[in-house]
Amino acid sequence: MADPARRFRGTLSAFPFPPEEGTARLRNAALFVVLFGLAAYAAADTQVSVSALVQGFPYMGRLFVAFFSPDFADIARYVPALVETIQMAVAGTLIGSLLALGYAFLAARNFVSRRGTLWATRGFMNLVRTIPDLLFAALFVAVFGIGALSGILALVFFSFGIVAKLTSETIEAADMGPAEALYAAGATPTVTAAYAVLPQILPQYLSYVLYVFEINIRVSTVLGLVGAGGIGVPLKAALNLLQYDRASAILLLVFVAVLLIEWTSQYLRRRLTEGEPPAVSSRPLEVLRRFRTPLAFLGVAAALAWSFWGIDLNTKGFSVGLHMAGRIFSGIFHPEWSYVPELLVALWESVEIAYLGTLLAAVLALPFGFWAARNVAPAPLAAGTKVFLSAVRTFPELMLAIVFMVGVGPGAYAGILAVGVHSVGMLAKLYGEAVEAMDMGPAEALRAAGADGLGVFRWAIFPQVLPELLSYAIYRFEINMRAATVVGVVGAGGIGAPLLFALQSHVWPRVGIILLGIVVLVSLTDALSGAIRRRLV
Amino acid sequence: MDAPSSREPLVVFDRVRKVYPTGAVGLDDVSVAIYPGEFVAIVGLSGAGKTTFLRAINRLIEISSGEIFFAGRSVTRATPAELRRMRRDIGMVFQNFNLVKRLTVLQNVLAGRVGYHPTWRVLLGLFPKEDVAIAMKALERVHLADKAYVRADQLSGGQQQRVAVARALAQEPRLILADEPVASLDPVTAEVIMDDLRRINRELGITVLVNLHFVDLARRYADRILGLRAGKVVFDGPVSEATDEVFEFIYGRPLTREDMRTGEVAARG
Amino acid sequence: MDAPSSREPLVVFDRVRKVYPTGAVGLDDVSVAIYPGEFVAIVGLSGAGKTTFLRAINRLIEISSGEIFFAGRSVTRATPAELRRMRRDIGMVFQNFNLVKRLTVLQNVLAGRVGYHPTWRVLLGLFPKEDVAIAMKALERVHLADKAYVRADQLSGGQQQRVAVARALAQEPRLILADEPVASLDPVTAEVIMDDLRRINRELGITVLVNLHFVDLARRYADRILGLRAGKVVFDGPVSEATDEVFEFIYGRPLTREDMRTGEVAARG
Amino acid sequence: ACGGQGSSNKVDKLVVGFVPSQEAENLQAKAKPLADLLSQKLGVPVEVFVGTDYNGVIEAMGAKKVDIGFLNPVGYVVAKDKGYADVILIAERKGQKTYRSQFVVLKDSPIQKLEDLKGKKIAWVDPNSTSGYIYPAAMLKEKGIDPEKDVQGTFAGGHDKAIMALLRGDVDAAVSFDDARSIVAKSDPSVMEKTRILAYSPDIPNDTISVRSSLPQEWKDKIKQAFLDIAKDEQGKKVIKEIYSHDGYAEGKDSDFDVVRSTMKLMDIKLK
Ligand SMILES: Nc1ncnc2c1ncn2[C@@H]1O[C@H](COP(=O)(O)OP(=O)(O)OP(=O)(O)O)[C@@H](O)[C@H]1O
Ligand SMILES: Nc1ncnc2c1ncn2[C@@H]1O[C@H](COP(=O)(O)OP(=O)(O)OP(=O)(O)O)[C@@H](O)[C@H]1O
Ligand SMILES: [Mg+2]
Ligand SMILES: [Mg+2]
Repeated sequence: MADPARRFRGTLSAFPFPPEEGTARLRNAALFVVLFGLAAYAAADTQVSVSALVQGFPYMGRLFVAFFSPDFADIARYVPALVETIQMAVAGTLIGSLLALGYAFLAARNFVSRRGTLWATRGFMNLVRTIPDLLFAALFVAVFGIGALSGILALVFFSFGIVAKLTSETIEAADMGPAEALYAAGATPTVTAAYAVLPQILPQYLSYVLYVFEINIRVSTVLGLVGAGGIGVPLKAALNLLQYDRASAILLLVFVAVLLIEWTSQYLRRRLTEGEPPAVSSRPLEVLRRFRTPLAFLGVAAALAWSFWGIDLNTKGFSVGLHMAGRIFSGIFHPEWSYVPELLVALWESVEIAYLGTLLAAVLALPFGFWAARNVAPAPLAAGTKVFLSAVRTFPELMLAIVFMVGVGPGAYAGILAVGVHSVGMLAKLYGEAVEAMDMGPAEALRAAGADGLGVFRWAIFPQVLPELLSYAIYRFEINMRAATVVGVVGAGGIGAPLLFALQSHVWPRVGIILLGIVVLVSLTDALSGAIRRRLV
Repeated sequence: MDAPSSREPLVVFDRVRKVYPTGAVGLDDVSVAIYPGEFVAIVGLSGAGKTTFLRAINRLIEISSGEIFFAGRSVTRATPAELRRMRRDIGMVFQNFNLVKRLTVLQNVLAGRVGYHPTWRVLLGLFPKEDVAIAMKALERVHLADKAYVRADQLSGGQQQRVAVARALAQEPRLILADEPVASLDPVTAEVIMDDLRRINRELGITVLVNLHFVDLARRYADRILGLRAGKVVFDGPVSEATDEVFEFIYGRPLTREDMRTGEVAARG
Repeated sequence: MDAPSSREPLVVFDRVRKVYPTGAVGLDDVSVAIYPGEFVAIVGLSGAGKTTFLRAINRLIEISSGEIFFAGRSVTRATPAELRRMRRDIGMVFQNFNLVKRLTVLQNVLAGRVGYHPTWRVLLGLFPKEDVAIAMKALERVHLADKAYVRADQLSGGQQQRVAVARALAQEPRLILADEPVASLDPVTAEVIMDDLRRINRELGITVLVNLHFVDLARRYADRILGLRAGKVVFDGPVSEATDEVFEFIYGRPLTREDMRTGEVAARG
Repeated sequence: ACGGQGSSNKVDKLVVGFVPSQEAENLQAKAKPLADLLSQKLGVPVEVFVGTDYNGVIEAMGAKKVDIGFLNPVGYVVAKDKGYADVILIAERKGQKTYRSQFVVLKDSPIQKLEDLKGKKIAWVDPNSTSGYIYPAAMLKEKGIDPEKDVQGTFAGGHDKAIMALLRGDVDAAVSFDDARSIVAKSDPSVMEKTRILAYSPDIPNDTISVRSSLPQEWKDKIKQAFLDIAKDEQGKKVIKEIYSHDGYAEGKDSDFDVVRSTMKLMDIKLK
C-alpha cells in the first residue's frame, strides 16, 4: 500500500473515443480550419503585415503625443454642448429602451408561440438593427427637420435595435418556472411578464441600457449629422483642423462624464437589484419600499422631462418633410440593380475587414476581459482595467482611423486595426461581465487539483464563458460590418463609403440596393453564427 | 370527514384523454371526481401521467378530448378571462418552487394576489393593504412571517417551498395542486411541507391534490389515493385500502427501497 | 487496518490557528495527525470550523499561525510550484460538485490531470492517451463510464457528485478531502456516494477526510471521528468510541432528529 | 508610399488620396482609370484610395504614406500650415479656378438683402466648411452681423440638409455651395421654383492637387506635368471630368489661398 496510485495505474486499459465523438471532433476541426483559412486569406488579401505597423510607430507616436496635451481654453463652449448631448442621449436611450423592453417580449420565443407573429416581430427588430444610423439620420432630417427631434429619434431607433435584441435573448434564457406559477395563479400574460420575468432580467436589461446610453453619448457624431448639435460638432471641427489638443480636451470631458454616469448608475443598479436591507420597520423606508415601482416610473418620467427641457422640437415643415420622405422611400424601393457587381465587391471588403478586425479584437479582449473581472483579477487591476477600457471606448473611431492610417498607410489594413482596437473596449467590457457572472466553484476545484493560473483559465473559466464570448464577438462582427465611418476614413473600401456618398448626394435607388445588400448580409451572418454557436457551445 | 358523495364535486374529469404531439399518452379515458375538503395523493410510476393529470385541471396543458369541470364550470371551454378567474381559485405548488428569486418573500407571496387586480395596478406594484395582510397571514401559516423582507434566493430549499405554499394560500384558493412538492427536498424538510399542506387542508378546508413519488408519504398524509398507470386510473380508494399489494399493482412491480422516501435506512430500522 | 501509529502520518496539524479578518475563529490551536489509509469523518455544528479544517490542508485558505505538513513537507511554507505539486496529490470533492457544466463528463474528469502537465499542453487540451485511460478507469470506479461523453449538466445531482469523485480519483491522489459531499443529495444517492468513497478508501488505500453534518453517516462510514467545536478539536477517536453522549458533547446539545440524515422516520422505525 | 522613411529621395510607388466632395457620387469606381493614366505617365505604380474625410489624408501625407492629395481649400491650408503638403495645381470647373458659396431663401421670403438676416434663423453646413460656413459667415461679419450672436444659426451637417431645412420652413435662410440645390432636387424637384439665391460669396479657390512636402522637387514637377498632360488629352479629360467634374488644372501657388486664410482669420478659426 506504499503507493496507492501505482496500484491504481496497474489495471489500466485503453478506451478509444466512441465514433460519434470522433465525427464531432472532425467537424469542429473542419470548422476551425475554415474559420482560420478565411482569416488567413483575408489577411493576405488586405496586406496585413506586422513590420509595416512597427515601421509606423514613430508617426503614430507623434500623433499620440499631440493628443496627450489637452487644451481646455474653450471649455466654456464644450460644457453646454456636452450637456445637450447628454440630454438627447437620455431621451433617446430611455424611449428606445423602454419601447425595446416591451417589444422584446413580443420577439421572445418563450412568450410568443405563434410562428408567424414571431417571424414578423423578430424581422422588424432585426431590420431596425440593420439599418445604418446614417440612413436613419437622412430620413429623419427630411421628415422632422434638422435639430434635436431628429437626433433623438435616430438615437431611439439605434437604442431600440440593440436593447430589443439583447433583451429578447435574455428573456429566452429566463427561468420560466415562476412565469408558469403566475399563469397558474390567474395572471394575464402582461402581468406574468412584469412580475415573473422582469425581475429576473432586470439586471441584464439595465446593463444593456447603460451600455447603449454610453454609446449614445460617445457616438455623438450622428447628432452632428442631423444638425442636432451636441459635443460631436466641436469634436469633429477640432479633428478636421488637426487640433488634437482641443479634441483631447473634449474627449476627456466626455470620458469624465461617462465615468461619473457609469459609477452613479452602477450604484443605483446595485441598490435596485440587490437584496433589500434587513426588515427595518421605519415608516419612511416602508413607504419607499411599498412605492418602489411607482417611484421608479416617476424617476424615469422626470429624467425624460429633463431631457426634453429647452430642446427645440420643430415640427413645422412636417408636410413638406413627408412629401420628401415619400420620394426618398420610393427611391429606396426602386433599387439600382445595375450597382450589384460593385456592391458585391464592397460587401466582400466589408466582410474581410470586419472579420479580421473582430478576430483581432476578440483575441485582444481576452486578457483585458479577465483583468477587468473582479472575481479573477485583483481588485485594483480590475478597477484600473475597467477605466482603461472605458478610455479606449471614448477614443473616437475617427481618431483611431487617422492614427493607423498614419501608421500603415491608407487601406484595408488600417481599417482592420482601427476596427479591431476600437472593438476591444466594448468586447473586453462584456467579456469581463460574463466572467464576473460565472460560477467560481469549478475554478476552485481546479486550483485544488494543482492547476496553475492558465490551467484554471483553460479548464474552468474559458469553457464556462465561451458561449457568451462567442455571441458577443459575433454581435460585434455584425456591428463592424455595418460601421461606415472608420473604414471610410481610411479609404479601406467596404460598404460604408459608398453608402455615405449615396446618402450625401441623394441617390436613393443606390441607397436602396446597398441597404438590401446589408440586410441580406446581416441575415446571413445571423444564420451562420447561429449554426456556429450551436456547434461550439 | 363527511362522506364525499353528499356534496357537489369540486373537480370532475369526464372521459379525459391527453395525447401529446409526440404520440405519448398522458391521460387515457380518465373519469374521476374530487370532492371539497379531500386530501388526495396521486401516485404512479414516472411517466404514468401524474403531472399531466394535475396540469390538466388548471389547463396549463390542453386536453385532447373529454371535459374537465371545476366548481361546476367547464375548464375546457372557458374563455381566457374565465380561465384566469378559475385559476385564481386554484393554487399550485411546484417541485422546483418557481419563486422569483430576486424578489422578496413577501413580493413572491403577493404574486398569488395578482389574479384579483387589474393589470395596471399590478404593474405599478400597488397592492392594497388588505392584500399585504393576507400575504402576511399566509406566511404566518408556514411560519415564515419573519422572512417577509428577505430575498427569496436567500432561503433554503425547504423555506422556498414554504413560500411557494404561502403564495398558493394567498390566492385564497378552493383547491391546491401540488406536483411532487417534496421531491427535491431532504426528508426532514419534506415532512415540514407535508405537515403544512395537511394543516391547510384540515384547518381551512382547502382541497389538496398532491402528486407523490414516495409510497410512505402518500400513506401517511392522504385521505384518498389515486393510482395512475400509463395514463389510466388503476386505483381509487381511501388510504386504508392502499396496501403494499395495491402499490405493487399500481407500480406494476414489487416495491423497492427507492419507493420509500427514507430509503434503505427505514427498511433496516 | 494496520494500527495508524506504526506509520508516518500523511497530514499533520501543528498548533494551527485560523482567525478570519472578521475576527471569527476558524481553527483554534489544532494539533492533529492523519495517517495513510484512514477514513476520517469531521463532525461539528455549523460554524465549528470543519470547512476551515479541510481547506487549510490544501491551502485554499491561509492559516494564521502554526504549520501544516502533508507527506512530511510543509504546506504552510511551500512555494507556489511546490504547493501545486502537493495539491495534485490531494483530491477534493465539494458540496456543490463544482463541475464545468458545459464540458463532457470525461473532460471534467480529465481536468483532474492538469496538475501533471506543462501549461502549454494543458492550454491546448492535449492530454496523453494514458490520461484518458486513467480518467475512464476513474469513471468506471463510480459506475459512470457509459456517461463519459455526456455533458455534465445532463446528469442528476448524484451522478454529478460521482463525476466529481472521479475527477478527484483521476488525480491519483494520496488523500481525498470531501466537504459535505452529500449535503445537497437525497438520502439514497448520499449512500451511493459514501459507498464510493469507502470503496476507494478500502480498495485503493487512499486516505479520505470527509466533513459530515449527519451523525448516522459519520458512524456508518468512518474509521475515526474528529469532533470540532468552535475551532477546537473536542473529540478524536475511533468510531466505536463515538457514542451518542460524545456527539452530544461535540454538538453541545442533545441530538435532534435533524442530526440524522434520515430524520424522524428512522427514529420511528 | 515611397521607399520607406529616410530614403525619401527614392520614389517607387505613388499613393493618391481622394476626398469626396458632395458632387462626387461614385468616386470609387472612377478613380481607378486616373491611377492607370498617372502610372502610365510617371512610370511607377500608382495606388488610389477614396476616404470619407480629409484629415486622415493630411496626416498620412505628413507621415509619407500618401503622396498626392485632392484637398479642399481649408484642408490644404491646414496641411500647408503643418508643413505636410504643397499645392501644385488648382482644379478648374467650367473654366473657372474658383467657386462660390450662396445664401438661399424661400421664393416668397421677405428677406431681400443680407442685412435682413439679422435675428433670423440660418442653416449653416458645418464649422469647417469653406462654402458652408467660413465664407458666408465672413460676409455677414463684414455687414456688421455677428454670425455667432446676431443670427440663430444651426449646423445642419450637410449642404443638402441645410437646403432641406429651408424647404421645410425650419429656417429663414440656408447656405451651401453653388449650387447644392441640384442635389436636393433628386428628393424634391420643386426646390428650384420654391427658392431663390439671396447672395453669392466672393470667389473661393477650387480644390487643389497637393503633394506631400517631403517629396523631392523633381517628382513634384513630374506629377504636376502629368496632371496637366492628362487634362489635355481627350481620354484624360473624360476621366477627370467623371471624378470631380474637373475640366482641367491651373497652376496653383500657396498665395492663392491667402484669401482663405484671411477669411478663416476673420472667423477666428486658428491654425497652429
Ligand atoms: N410535453 C410533453 N411532450 C410529449 N410527451 C410528454 C410531455 N409531457 C409528458 N409527456 C409524456 O406523457 C406521459 C405522462 O407524463 P407525465 O409527465 O404526466 O408523467 P408523471 O407521472 O408526472 O411522471 P414523473 O413522475 O416522471 O413526473 C409520459 O409518457 C411522458 O413521456
Ligand atoms: N471567509 C470567511 N470570512 C470570515 N469568517 C469566516 C469565513 N469562513 C468561515 N468563517 C467563520 O469561521 C468559522 C468556522 O467556519 P467553517 O466554515 O469552517 O465552519 P463549518 O464547520 O464548515 O460550518 P458549516 O457546517 O456551516 O459548513 C465560523 O465562525 C465562520 O463564520
Ligand atoms: Mg411529473
Ligand atoms: Mg462548511
